[in-house]
Amino acid sequence: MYHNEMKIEFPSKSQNEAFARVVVAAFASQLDPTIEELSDVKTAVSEAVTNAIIHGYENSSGTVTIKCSIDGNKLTVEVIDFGKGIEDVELARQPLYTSRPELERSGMGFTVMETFMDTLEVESQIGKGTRVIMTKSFKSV
Amino acid sequence: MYHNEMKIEFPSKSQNEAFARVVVAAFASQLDPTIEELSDVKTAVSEAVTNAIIHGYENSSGTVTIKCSIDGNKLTVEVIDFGKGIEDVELARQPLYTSRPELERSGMGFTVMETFMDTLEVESQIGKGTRVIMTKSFKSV
Amino acid sequence: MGEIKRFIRDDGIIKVSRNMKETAKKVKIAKEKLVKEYGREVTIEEISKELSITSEDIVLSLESLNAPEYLYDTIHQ
Ligand SMILES: Nc1ncnc2c1ncn2[C@@H]1O[C@H](COP(=O)(O)OP(=O)(O)O)[C@@H](O)[C@H]1O
Ligand SMILES: Nc1ncnc2c1ncn2[C@@H]1O[C@H](COP(=O)(O)OP(=O)(O)O)[C@@H](O)[C@H]1O
Ligand SMILES: [Mg+2]
Ligand SMILES: [Mg+2]
Repeated sequence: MYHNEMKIEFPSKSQNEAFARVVVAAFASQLDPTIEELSDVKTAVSEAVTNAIIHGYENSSGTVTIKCSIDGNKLTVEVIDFGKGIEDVELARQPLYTSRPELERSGMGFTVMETFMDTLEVESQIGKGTRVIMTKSFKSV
Repeated sequence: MYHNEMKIEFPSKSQNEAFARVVVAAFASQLDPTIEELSDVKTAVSEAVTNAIIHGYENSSGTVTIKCSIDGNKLTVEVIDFGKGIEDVELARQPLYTSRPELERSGMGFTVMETFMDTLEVESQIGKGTRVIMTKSFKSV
Repeated sequence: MGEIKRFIRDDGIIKVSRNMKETAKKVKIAKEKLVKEYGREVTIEEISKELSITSEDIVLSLESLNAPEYLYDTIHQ
């Protein structure tokens, strides 16, 4: 079975969100996706990276790590921060829940990740950080 | 002065050469380069990554690391392997020198890197690996 | 106009950001054409063959439509 992987690290600056999205999309392009499939992955990555930057590090400086792997036709993307962590992951994953309504976020980030990817896992520890693990299988057309 | 950086790691597979090139291009695009400037950087990165894969690891498996940083309008790219190393760096950098003429390589990799980038440094230790450090300043037009 | 364009090209000062957007437009057009032809969704690889542009460059060009304000010109703003 075909396997490949990569890991990338960058500082938690908002302009690196677009960069992260392209890197994951370029890596995923090995799976010969459609533009729509690729756009789904990019949307999910954007949400996870934005969360790491604005919630995990609260816009202070920190490092965001993304690990990607391909096994057969399945892509796994992990977005990791070493920021403040999430107290109640179940609550955070509820549609429309946001801890920072003042930022005019929609509270739909996790819901978007769930919708655009096949699976979503969230591991978090207060003061240690958060790891979001998403997978998506690509159907060859 | 504007600063940004990133680090990426991937296995020494030949199909990751194109991936590495686009990652560095996506990062460098923050500097709003011209087509020519970006194409120069991509060519230099290709040569360095190919060297890490075919000479450093001799096509066995290992990890290639690329570190990039931007300071003002200057891009620094480091391509690092933990492979066999280079015995005589000065000799290796000579135009047309290749240790593996049987591969029909041109022996022009380092010359290309020197030509397309502003500066090139090569640090290497036998059995430890090789680090190629290239810089290029982008002129705003 | 044509002459000015040629002059700019010869000078090699065409910005990637502008070129990427043109590529992205070509990608969209090629995609529509192939979808009609095949009667199904098409993959990046198929578009890549049609246009003779690498998949990686297609990925980069598509990003230029999404968020030019992030990927390009960050330091010139
Ligand atoms: N990486 C993270 N670090 C800390 N908290 C997070 C992280 N990601 C999400 N959260 C928490 O989960 C909540 C819901 O996230 P999300 O669904 O993306 O909505 P929004 O970002 O709009 O608030 C956030 O408001 C925040 O409290
Ligand atoms: N990362 C590396 N690890 C070990 N040896 C290297 C590495 N990069 C270059 N070399 C040595 O330097 C020589 C010259 O490299 P280069 O100019 O790219 O020519 P070519 O790759 O065509 O041989 C190579 O033949 C090889 O012996
Ligand atoms: Mg969010
Ligand atoms: Mg070479």
